Amino acid sequence: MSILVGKDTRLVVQGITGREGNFHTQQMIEYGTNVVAGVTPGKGGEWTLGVPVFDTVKEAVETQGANTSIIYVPARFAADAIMEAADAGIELIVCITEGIPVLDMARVRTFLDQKDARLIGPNCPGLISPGEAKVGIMPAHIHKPGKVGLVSRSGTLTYEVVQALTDLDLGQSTAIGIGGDPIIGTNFIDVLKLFEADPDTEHVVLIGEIGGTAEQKAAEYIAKHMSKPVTSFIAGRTAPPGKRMGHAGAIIQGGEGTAAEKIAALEAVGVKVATLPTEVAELVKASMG
Amino acid sequence: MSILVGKDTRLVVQGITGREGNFHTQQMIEYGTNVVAGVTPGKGGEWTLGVPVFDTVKEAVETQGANTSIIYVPARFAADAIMEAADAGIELIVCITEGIPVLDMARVRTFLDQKDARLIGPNCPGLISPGEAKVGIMPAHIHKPGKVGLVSRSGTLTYEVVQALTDLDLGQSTAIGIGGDPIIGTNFIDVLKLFEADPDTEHVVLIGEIGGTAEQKAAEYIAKHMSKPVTSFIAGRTAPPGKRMGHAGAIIQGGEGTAAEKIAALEAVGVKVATLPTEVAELVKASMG
Amino acid sequence: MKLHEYQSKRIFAQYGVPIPNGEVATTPAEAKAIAEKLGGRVVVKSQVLVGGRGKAGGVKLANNPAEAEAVAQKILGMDIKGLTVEKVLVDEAADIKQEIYLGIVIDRAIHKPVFIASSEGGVEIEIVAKENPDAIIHLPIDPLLGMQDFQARNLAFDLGLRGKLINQFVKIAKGLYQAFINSDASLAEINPLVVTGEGKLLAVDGKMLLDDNALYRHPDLEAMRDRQEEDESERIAREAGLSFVKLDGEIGCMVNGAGLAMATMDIVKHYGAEPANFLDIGGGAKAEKVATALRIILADPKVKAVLFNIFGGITRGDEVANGILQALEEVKTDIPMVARLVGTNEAEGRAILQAANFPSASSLGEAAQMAVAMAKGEQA
Amino acid sequence: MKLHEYQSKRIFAQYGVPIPNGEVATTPAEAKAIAEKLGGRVVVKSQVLVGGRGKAGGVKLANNPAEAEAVAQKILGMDIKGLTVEKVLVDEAADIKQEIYLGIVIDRAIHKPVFIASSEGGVEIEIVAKENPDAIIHLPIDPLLGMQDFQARNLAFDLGLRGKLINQFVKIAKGLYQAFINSDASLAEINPLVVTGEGKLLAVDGKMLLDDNALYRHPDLEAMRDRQEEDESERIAREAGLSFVKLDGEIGCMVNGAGLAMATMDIVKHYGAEPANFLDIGGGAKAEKVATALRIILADPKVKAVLFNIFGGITRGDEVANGILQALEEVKTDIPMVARLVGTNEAEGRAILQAANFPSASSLGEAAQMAVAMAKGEQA
Repeated sequence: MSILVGKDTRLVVQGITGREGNFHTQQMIEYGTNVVAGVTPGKGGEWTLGVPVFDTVKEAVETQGANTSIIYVPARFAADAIMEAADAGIELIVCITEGIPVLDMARVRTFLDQKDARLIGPNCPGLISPGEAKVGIMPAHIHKPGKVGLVSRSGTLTYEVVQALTDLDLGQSTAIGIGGDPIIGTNFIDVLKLFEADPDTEHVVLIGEIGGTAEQKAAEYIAKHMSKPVTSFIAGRTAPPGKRMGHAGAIIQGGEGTAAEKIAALEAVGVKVATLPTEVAELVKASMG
Repeated sequence: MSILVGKDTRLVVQGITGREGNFHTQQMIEYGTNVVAGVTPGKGGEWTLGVPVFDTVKEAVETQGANTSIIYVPARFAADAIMEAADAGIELIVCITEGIPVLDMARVRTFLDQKDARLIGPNCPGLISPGEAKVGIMPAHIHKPGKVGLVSRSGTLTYEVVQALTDLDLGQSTAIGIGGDPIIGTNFIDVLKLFEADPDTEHVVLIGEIGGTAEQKAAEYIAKHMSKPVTSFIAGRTAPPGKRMGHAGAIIQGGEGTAAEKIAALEAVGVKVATLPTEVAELVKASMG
Repeated sequence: MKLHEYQSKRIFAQYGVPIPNGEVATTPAEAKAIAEKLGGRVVVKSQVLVGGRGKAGGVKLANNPAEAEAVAQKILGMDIKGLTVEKVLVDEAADIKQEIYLGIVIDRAIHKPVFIASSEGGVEIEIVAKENPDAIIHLPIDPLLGMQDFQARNLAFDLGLRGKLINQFVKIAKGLYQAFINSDASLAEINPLVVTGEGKLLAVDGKMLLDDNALYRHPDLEAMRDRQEEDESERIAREAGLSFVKLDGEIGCMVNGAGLAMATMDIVKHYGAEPANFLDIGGGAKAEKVATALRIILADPKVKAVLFNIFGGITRGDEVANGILQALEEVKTDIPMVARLVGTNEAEGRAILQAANFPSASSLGEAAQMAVAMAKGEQA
Repeated sequence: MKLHEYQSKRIFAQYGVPIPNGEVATTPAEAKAIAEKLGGRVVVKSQVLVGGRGKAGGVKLANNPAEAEAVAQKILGMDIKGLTVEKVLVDEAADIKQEIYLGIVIDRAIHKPVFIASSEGGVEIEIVAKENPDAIIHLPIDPLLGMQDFQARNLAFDLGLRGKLINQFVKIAKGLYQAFINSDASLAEINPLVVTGEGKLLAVDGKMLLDDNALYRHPDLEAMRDRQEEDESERIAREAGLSFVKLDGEIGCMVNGAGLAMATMDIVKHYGAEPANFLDIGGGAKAEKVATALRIILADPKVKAVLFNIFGGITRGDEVANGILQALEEVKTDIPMVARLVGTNEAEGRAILQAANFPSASSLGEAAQMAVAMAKGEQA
């Protein structure tokens, strides 16, 4: 079992004929994801990797019944691509693209408030329900099916933790990277809620980093609403203030958003916070017995 | 009994210190409307007509519990005034102001879609529940309490019909002018729905005019959803095409929006359509027995 | 307010919409000079503010400057539906492969601007709407979000455009939308938007209607107003803040409120005469405004009687009564008149009229019948 | 990207925000000349891209041109938190009656721009937030609707402004919002916005941070970039598309992914050393980019060992391995290094490194410990 993506996923790839988009489409198909369509304006009618290409997401939805979209288009076209997907009736939109201007995302998120679509990302690795579907760019082989739900602001750091879990034979229900930007579509709390409700997730791992207050808000939510145990890791204990650490969202501003305050907030509500990424797996193992 | 305004109305007047606003506030108070506050930015702390004046609608709501607003500010400030009222939590906003640019209203209506406020108007005479409350500019003395619900795109034409009803001893539950502009807050169907649900309205009068297709849509609604009898009058049978007849919404364009097609649509669903305004009252009288 | 074709297209061009090279001429010699400058075939188009100029012979092709001069000679001064052609637009003739309709209006029901588009351009969209409604595409735009690229692309594909035309179309549709919004238009239309032999999109004809209520923030557009657009009396009325439309009948009408003014016209007709005008003096009119309104009505030689119908709300009966008497002092006239005053301050108003021996009626029906009788000379 | 005070204020002024008369000087003589032109009392303000310049003595009043020259002499060349003052802004001194804070940031949680305002201006807003949180007003703005007049009025009244200051404030708040939006800012701040003795509002100090991701559409703003803003190595990294932050330690780090890069820094610290930098080579980095990254790391003389940590997703292990070897051919170095490659094409990557006798580790923990040991000279 899983959340958000699985056997019912009918995926359309926006930007399927681009280099990255095409490479990862192939990887997703190999993993068993049901890729039903691609979109590249102007290339409608072509085929790639056995997948029909359309000019618009609307056609992909109408013709192929796509319900999930993954976006690989360049940053300056990504906001438009997200809105196109939502407007076409796509239910789950996963935006991999990095570097979208934050005010574009402010407009997109306000637009999405009026729609039924859920956005994951942008600037994220996507999500995977091991053994069911992969909608993202993560290396598939490190995952295995299981009962740990994982949610993270990071990409490769997530892989690190997944690898550690799998090494200890702890499989994952779904692993989600929600993205490292200041404005993202789905936040920690949204995902915690889904994991709490998912009967096949028994333990949740939350991977945070400096910047903003998303981890502190997650801690409040965990205290009030989570019955399942949560284990965490927070990156950036050595990050200096005022400098953006790669992710547009990872910046300590006005003394706010430090790793220390996030760790304190999580530990205060009973979340075990690991010192090293690999330690996360050990803590989960100990908790699950 | 009545709809929308009545004994529970707690009215704030936006533009209370202007000439029109002040004159009609006095009239409304004399009628017995519960005017709890006025707003004129910069005049907060003053009093007029025994009513406290505030700088912002927010203060009027917080301090005086205003739930209804009437707007008399000039056209170029009216869109902002409507949004201010909605943002402050006002439930019913009545905008008397005439001459608001239509794109301003397009933005305001889209803004209101996200709010819980209902707008009546703009470019309307307001509404009155005889014997309970008057929130508008209509001459009060022509009305009397009763069981006819009246909805109209016009102002003075409504008075004409109300006078005729009262002359035949047919009182009104509530009489509403929804306004003559292309974009208005509350349309015929919204009001028909309320009258249909109001136990004390027995007969509905709908006064339309040339331009747009609101009367045709009302006819469709009447056929499907109205159990109460409806009588109508449509102004503009002699209006030429392509000319705006005063109201920004009253223009026959591309051959569409003529009185003839509106009358035909209404008659087709069993609505009696009067030839003269006074005839409306006679038809209602005949119907109510 | 209506704009001419050349004005509309120039506005569109400011927003990146490609239009044919061309200039406006007021004499045949100018038309010839423009055609010489442009070279090649040109089209000479009458600039009048009514539809159907093509059928009326107001649009002609010319193969060379001499022909352009000859054609302009014919068109300039021509009468089209009562308007005299004073200007022609001389445009490079386009090599037309396909004609598209692209317009924006306000959709009242959904309270948003909506694109209307059809691959069957070049004819009136109302005709397409009647004969082949499926050929018309509707695309509403959220006025807060504005038009997005994907919407323009969807529209382009739905219109059957492909290849390099897509990006051209996206630019044109977004430009047209911005022109519509920034001009506070109630209509912005390109018809036809053509695909040329060279595979380019070109706005060959254009039309804009502007929202009168928003002109206060567009003095540059207001300055484009053509006196052709309105009757002299309509212009005076507009400048006085009166809503006035000139009609052909014999009963002058002065009413407060647009709906009641229309109903008054209808009643005049009902009792066997024709209204000479629509006239709404608006809410809260003062004596001076009433006097101006009366002067406008009496300036029409066809008017045989005047009917005043005032149902006071904002407007006060005494103000109107004083306005009537004041106007009659200035404009000496023998035209018979009748007034019906009710509502706010009706008693005061009636008393003023009675003191001046001005005929009045108690109901609208009675007043209309009196006016019709007066016009027929049955009463004075 | 950070803007200087004078740059920020000039942008605000373009949007109708009143700012003091003033100009920038790079020499004491220029400062004197500006003070002469302005007349009266001036304030001489160091333009450096760090906070706390006031406390550091970088802002001084001058009563006359001679004093302005003397003060500029002191400030120019001054070191403030490691940055040398190269420019001063000479502004007319304002007659300050009240100081207000007015800023706009992006609120991540509600994903909208939000005004932060306080009647306790003139100090850092973080301090007000800590000591008197009730004195801070938050006003979110719908980015689709934009800022409305009523919102600006509500803010003005909440700040305790009255009378003629209201309309001035509405204009300033709307101007600041427009500057924020049109510049793609992540912060726009006026602190203090002062009420002068003449009853005028004046933006005495200003600050803007711009969204690096949006600079591609603002070449005019990009051109304002000051080399002071970033370390030379940071500039080279940015131009190469690398995310790099210079730190003070001895272990150079090259990682793919920002979160993993931070975690790698943390692990280096955990094992007893300090990271020399944050460096994210991004997704899908090619050999050439890896080589540039390595050159940047090795240019830091403090670096005693280099740790590569690559968890391939988009990025491929073989590309990274080739990049490392390619860079080492160009940059001959004795600095010891260790690589940890996993994920996409990890086998190929490891084989390439092994063939070149490049040390590698199988886990991040092991790699970090090896790097720390190398830096301490315990291994080579």
